[in-house]
Amino acid sequence: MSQSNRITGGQIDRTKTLRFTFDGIPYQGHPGDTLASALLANGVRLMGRSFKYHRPRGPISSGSEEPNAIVELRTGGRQEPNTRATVAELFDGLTANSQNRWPSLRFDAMGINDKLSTFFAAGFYYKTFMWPKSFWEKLYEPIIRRAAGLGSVTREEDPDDYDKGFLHCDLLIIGAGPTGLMAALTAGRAGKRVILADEDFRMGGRLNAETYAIGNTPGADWAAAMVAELATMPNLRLMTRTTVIGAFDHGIYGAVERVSDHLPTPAKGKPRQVLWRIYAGKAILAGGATERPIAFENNDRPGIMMAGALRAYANRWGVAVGQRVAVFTNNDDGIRTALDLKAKGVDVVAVIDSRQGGDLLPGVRHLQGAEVIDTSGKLGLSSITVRQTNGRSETIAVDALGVSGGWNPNVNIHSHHRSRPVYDASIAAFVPGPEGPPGLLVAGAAAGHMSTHAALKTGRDAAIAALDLGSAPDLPQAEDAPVRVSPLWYVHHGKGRAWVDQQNDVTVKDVKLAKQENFTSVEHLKRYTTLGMATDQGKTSNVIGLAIMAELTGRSIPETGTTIYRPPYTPVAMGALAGRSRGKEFKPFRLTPSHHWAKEQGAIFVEVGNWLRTQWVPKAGETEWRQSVDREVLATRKSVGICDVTTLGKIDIQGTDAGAFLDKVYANTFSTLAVGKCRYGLMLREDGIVFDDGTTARMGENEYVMTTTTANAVTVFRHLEFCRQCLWPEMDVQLISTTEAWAQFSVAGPNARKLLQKIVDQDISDAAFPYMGAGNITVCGGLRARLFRISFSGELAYEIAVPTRYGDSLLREMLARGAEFDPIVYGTEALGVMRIEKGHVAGGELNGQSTALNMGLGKMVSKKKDSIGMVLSQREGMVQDNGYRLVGVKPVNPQAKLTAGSHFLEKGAAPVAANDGGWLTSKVYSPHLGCDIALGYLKGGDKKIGQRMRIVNLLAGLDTEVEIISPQMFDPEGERLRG
Amino acid sequence: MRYSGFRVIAEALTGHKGWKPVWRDPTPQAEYDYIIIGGGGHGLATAYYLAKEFKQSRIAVLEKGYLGGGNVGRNTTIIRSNYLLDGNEPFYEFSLKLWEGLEQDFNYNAMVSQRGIINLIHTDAQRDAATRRGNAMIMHGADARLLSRDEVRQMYPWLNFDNARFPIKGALMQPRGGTVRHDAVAWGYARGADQRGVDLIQNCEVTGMRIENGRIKGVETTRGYIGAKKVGVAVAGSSSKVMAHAGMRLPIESHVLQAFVSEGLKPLIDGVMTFGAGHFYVSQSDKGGLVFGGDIDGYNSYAQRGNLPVIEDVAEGGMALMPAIGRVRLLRTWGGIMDMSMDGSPFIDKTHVEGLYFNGGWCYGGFKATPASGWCFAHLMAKDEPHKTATAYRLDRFRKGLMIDEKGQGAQPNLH
Amino acid sequence: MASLMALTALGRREPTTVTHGPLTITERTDIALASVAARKGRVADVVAAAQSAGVPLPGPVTYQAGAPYSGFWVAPEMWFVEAPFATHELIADLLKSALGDAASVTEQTDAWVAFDLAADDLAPVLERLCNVDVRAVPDGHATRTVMEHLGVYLIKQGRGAARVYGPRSSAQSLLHAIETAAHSVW
Amino acid sequence: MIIHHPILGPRDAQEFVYLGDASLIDRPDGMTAGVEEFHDYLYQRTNPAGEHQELWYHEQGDRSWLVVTRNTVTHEITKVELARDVARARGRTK
Repeated sequence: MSQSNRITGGQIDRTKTLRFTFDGIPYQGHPGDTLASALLANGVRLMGRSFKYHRPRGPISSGSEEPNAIVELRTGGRQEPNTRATVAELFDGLTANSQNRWPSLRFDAMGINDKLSTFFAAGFYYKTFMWPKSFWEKLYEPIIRRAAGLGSVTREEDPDDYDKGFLHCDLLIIGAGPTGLMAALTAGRAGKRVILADEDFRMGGRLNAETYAIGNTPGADWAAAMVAELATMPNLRLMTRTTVIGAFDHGIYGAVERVSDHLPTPAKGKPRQVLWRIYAGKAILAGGATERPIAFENNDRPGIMMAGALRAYANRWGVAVGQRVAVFTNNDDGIRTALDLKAKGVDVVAVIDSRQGGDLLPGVRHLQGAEVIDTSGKLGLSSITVRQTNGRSETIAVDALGVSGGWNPNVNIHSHHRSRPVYDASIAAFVPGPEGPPGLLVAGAAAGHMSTHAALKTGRDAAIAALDLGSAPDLPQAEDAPVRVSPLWYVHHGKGRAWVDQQNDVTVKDVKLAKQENFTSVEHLKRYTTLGMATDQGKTSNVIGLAIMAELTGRSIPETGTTIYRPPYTPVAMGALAGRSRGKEFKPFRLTPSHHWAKEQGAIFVEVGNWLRTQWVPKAGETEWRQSVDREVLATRKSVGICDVTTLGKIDIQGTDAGAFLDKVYANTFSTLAVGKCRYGLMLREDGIVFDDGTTARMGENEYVMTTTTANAVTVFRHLEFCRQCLWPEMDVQLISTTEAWAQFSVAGPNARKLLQKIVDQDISDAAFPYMGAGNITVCGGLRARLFRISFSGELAYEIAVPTRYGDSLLREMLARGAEFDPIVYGTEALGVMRIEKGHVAGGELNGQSTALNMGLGKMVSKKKDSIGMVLSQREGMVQDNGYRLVGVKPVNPQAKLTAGSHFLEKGAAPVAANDGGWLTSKVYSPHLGCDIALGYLKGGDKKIGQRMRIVNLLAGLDTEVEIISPQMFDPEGERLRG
Repeated sequence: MRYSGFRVIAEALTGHKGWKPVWRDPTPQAEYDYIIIGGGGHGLATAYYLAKEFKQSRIAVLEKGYLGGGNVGRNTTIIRSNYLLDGNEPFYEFSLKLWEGLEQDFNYNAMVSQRGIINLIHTDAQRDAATRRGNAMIMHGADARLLSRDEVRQMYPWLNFDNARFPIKGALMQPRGGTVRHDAVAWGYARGADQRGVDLIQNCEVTGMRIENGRIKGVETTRGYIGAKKVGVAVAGSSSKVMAHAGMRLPIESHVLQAFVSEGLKPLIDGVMTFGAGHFYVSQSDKGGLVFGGDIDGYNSYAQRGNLPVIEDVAEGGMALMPAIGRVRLLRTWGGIMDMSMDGSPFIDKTHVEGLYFNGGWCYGGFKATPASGWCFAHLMAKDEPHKTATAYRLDRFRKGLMIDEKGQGAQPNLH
Repeated sequence: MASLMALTALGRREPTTVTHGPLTITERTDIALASVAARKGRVADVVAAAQSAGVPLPGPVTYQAGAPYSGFWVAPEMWFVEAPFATHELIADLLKSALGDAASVTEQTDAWVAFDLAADDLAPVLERLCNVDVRAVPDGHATRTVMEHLGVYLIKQGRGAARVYGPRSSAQSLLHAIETAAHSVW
Repeated sequence: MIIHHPILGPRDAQEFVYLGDASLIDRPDGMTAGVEEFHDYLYQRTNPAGEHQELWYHEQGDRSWLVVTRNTVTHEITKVELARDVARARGRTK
């Protein structure tokens, strides 16, 4: 029997044995064990090292408040740092390793810090490491950074999946101890939709750890029976292994369910954890209370733990933490601990009770008015030194010490809306304040009601109050002992270090130093000493720390106040918060109608928002992207090219005021547009900056189709709805997006018409379908379609649209029927080349910082009508003569390369901000001009056409002489597009 | 008391009995030459530089809570000067230079650490914008480098390079960017100001302003009336509330920005990184926690707490970029009130009330600005003219159409 | 009619059916869809005309089945109307002539991908996908919601039947999300 | 947060897009108002710590713009109206 500390009883399944390792050493445990209970059963007390001084540490608790027994679980991509051994459920094959130690847990070289600790007092680093100046980043900080941190992160991808979900209920009950179970029974029997969530894998809370009876039944059995009854109610959802992490606005709670953490690996397809968003009509916080230590010298040795943890290990897990045990207490819990352990056959050698008077505990050495003032033992407790009332000190050999300084209600979630807890002197602890999250009630120990009876009663009453219930179940009999606690925060005797925050190594002396240096606000105390900032967020340390500060400053505890708790209640895996949105599934894909065709061709795709657009379509033998793009451009300008432009936003605008509405939202006029025609529209924001552009066609008297840029499709639609509903609510305008309803292709080039005529059923000769014409047509023998004669490339061009399902087929049909014209399909790169050759603005120019005037489109802003942005576009700073103007740029030496983002400088000017003339917004290689060309915003650029300047890219060390030219670099007269 | 390694050793050997209070707790005087409202980073820095650089005296800082309790105590500690626009870049570069000499200047180790910041690039358009920005930075005397995908991969090989929805194509790096121990900044300035005779008055909330004939006379506080010749307001998220005492409406909205820290981890990330395809930025503190954040929640709020959707959004960005952090645990979230301005840029300006000065609108860029903001505000208050790096931060710039809109989002504060 | 061949939203010739455990996901390509919006002040006219034409225009968050037309509410004074694609491919024209100038009608058939979900109980999978309280809402509940970053319309037809309209261009992503949720549950 | 949509009932605020102060409804007429009025309209905010009327757009819903009365300190929502109704009540026409 390797489990030398295993005693009888407990809620573990002794019929099955689980094998696990800790630091490579094999051990055995049972189902129902946590890693900590199993290690303790095997006589292992040393489980970790502290953050700063690398002090040897063992668990002080049996729950999620644990600051010390923090380990790395599993290996490889599943390596999980900073896992609390006290809540890690044992499974067969579990691998755990200690962390923050070198070379081993027992012999940690960094333990030297402990010897030097006097130099490492709170905040010492703020006062030194400043000389010489350069040494901080080169020497001091790297050493500090290497030494800091707890567990280590694997660099491998987490192989497990995470999921999210949404739940709805009338009542969410947080915690399934006696309070939560009674609340659930009350609400469940009333037929309400209830969610009962508990972070433990076994419901029952402290009932599983105590020996109290409820009625005639042992508490743990009562809890099990209660859970069994609740499980039969269809209106109740029992969620074990589920931690409610936060209370958010309006009754929304976050909860993390650990679906697979108790398994070696998740079952195929199943998530490791699920983040639930719970919409709760009401909620009851029944999260119980956390026992708090007392600070005394060397109170951190493995073997020293909370008295309630000693009971829990004995009663729930059948583990005697030590063979000779003492208890140090300031309240009746210490007494109870001694009795429980004695009943289990453990040798309780003394109860050190800081209180005076009262009954003496029979059969145990009960030292009243006494304190533990020191302990010894190298890697675990071997003895304690006790100071009695008469001042005499005595050393007692023990291997475990239970400490109880009273219980802190778990108010955390109640303060997530920044409600401050209030001090209740009767239990020497903070209880929830008056203004918590609306709809959240607190019951049981979380509200400061510490007896089992009070837990059951307040749990029931909270359910009645929350749901306004008429009837309720009877309360079973249960103990109703009063809280008898006499506050003792720290032992004043002793010169050594008494630990307040065990993980962060904050001592009573550190608190005193903070006081001495005037860091007396609780927030200053926290920030200066790091008290309460460890992975346990001060669950066992905060109250002691502030109570000590209160004493030092002569203020009361309420005057001193407390810091507040923030979500999450316990730390949450990043994976759970992200759910499935990672890797390729970070955002959904949007595929164009020609996607499948393009994929067959081996096209290269580019992300444009969530769209995948064809960037270029390589042909056999093309080894470099420019070959493909140049070919696409040349072929289009020579004959005909086709481009999928479905991603452009399309908005159907109808109503008798549609034209007037467009006049408001566009800077130029649309109400005068003839039916069957389209027009380029410029849309401003109210601040006069260009928002978006596109062509809008009048398809009928009261019907327009607006086109937006791909990037702004959603925001333009939102803006139009704002204008329609909020600014001009009496206009008769209806809007609907048709972006995805139509597959739309640009067909451009001298042979565009000839090709299209083979598709379109109607006559589209120049006379029948002139430049800027638009209309409903049919294609391929009767399929409804739309045709717009518009051009972004400067060529004779059309955009043709069919219902999306026919898009793929239309493209193939155009390529097949137009084969005689050698049509090519071009992607966004070639599209960019052709639009820049023509000086059309797009993303680089529509940067949210530029006006119509900057773009050379100032005349488009009509002053004859009110439109969004018209007035503010005329502000003095935006109409300066020497402001930025859009220009074309080409290098003087045609071989020279340009880079978008390069800045303009006059010849001979130093590259400093005062000489900065502007920048290149977009750059391409123009196969027609045989050189790089670019668009740019140049100060006073309209007056600099024909001049020579320099373009510099200081990031790449480039300095190039260029000629400033008109943005219309190709076919400036526009003869081709009217062809 | 001067701090030094020697001092630390000497104190350690004598039981730390000699350490003195880092600041006094003075009783407010009846009148001061200068009152700074707001004992956060900017207010404390202003007082410090007023005393130290501009040789002014009779200065008080009034703080409604505790010193350093505003956004200087709840930010993600990043410093950088990688701005684009002329109105901003000289100012932030000035600030970065002040950071570089700060600790020696105020004899307090705020752990200014220039381990570099990279902004990841995922599209050609982002590379073009990064090129424009990098050039602007260099022209203003700052440092910038454009990294290739391979160079980024060398720095952080475990980022998502192979299965990313939006592949990493490179990064704009500012090697001089980095982080600072934020609380220590407040304490260092507070200590330096206190040593120069500035009265730092905590738990003193301003409840009104006394203005006569268009001139400030003093302020009403929860600790009584205090007279002043000049009053400077540097109250971050409370700007609208405080300036309302002077009858002013501001081009500012208050929004909540959440920030996050993970449990302590052994070194993973050396510098600062921002994800260009999602809302996520991250660094690792000297204590080992990953400190990260993302977008503001997006609605007006003074609640200093946020909601789940943004927490999830930020985590999604983090996991998309760093698939190895799935099992790293988020330890704590918190929210601060951001003075979101109408163009994303701040104000350091006089007001229509003579002797009343305003400093605010820092959005979520206020921490990195702390030294220059204090210096320039002190300059403005002492000399009644703006510092040369802060001439654009005027309240009337929207009237004139001189916005400093780095993001190009227009007059919508929650988008900056 | 025309010689062009249709592709489904998932890019295939024939609609896709996927099963996992108790769940069946069926891509529906046989539904024609159009939006109907009342012109300003013309709601009564639209409703009256719709009634006589047999076009159901139900109240908010409601789907009303009918033959050949079914409809559901999408926005104030706006509905989506379904009909069999085989007979009503020109649904917009048909509705325009039925409703006259009181309504603005727009074809929406190919703006969306439609998936029908079937299982004994869809709640376990739907609660992983969206925040609709599917256990509580009545049959015929039709609402816009979000699934894995995608805006969709969810129509509950029964405990074990629902229709999801998602953006057509993201049909694959939406199907993948539903399938993955199903694997997670079953 | 949950916004009680006047037509659709309680909806997660995540479905909405936030714009800002509901005074953005009160746009001046560009044919009569000048820069000064537009400046005040577009840029100046009361930004109260307390009750705030603000515009939310139900983008992942019915596309209604709503005027939500919400306390910026507690986040409590006390009133939700269709922005179109509010705009009409404020006298906005075509």
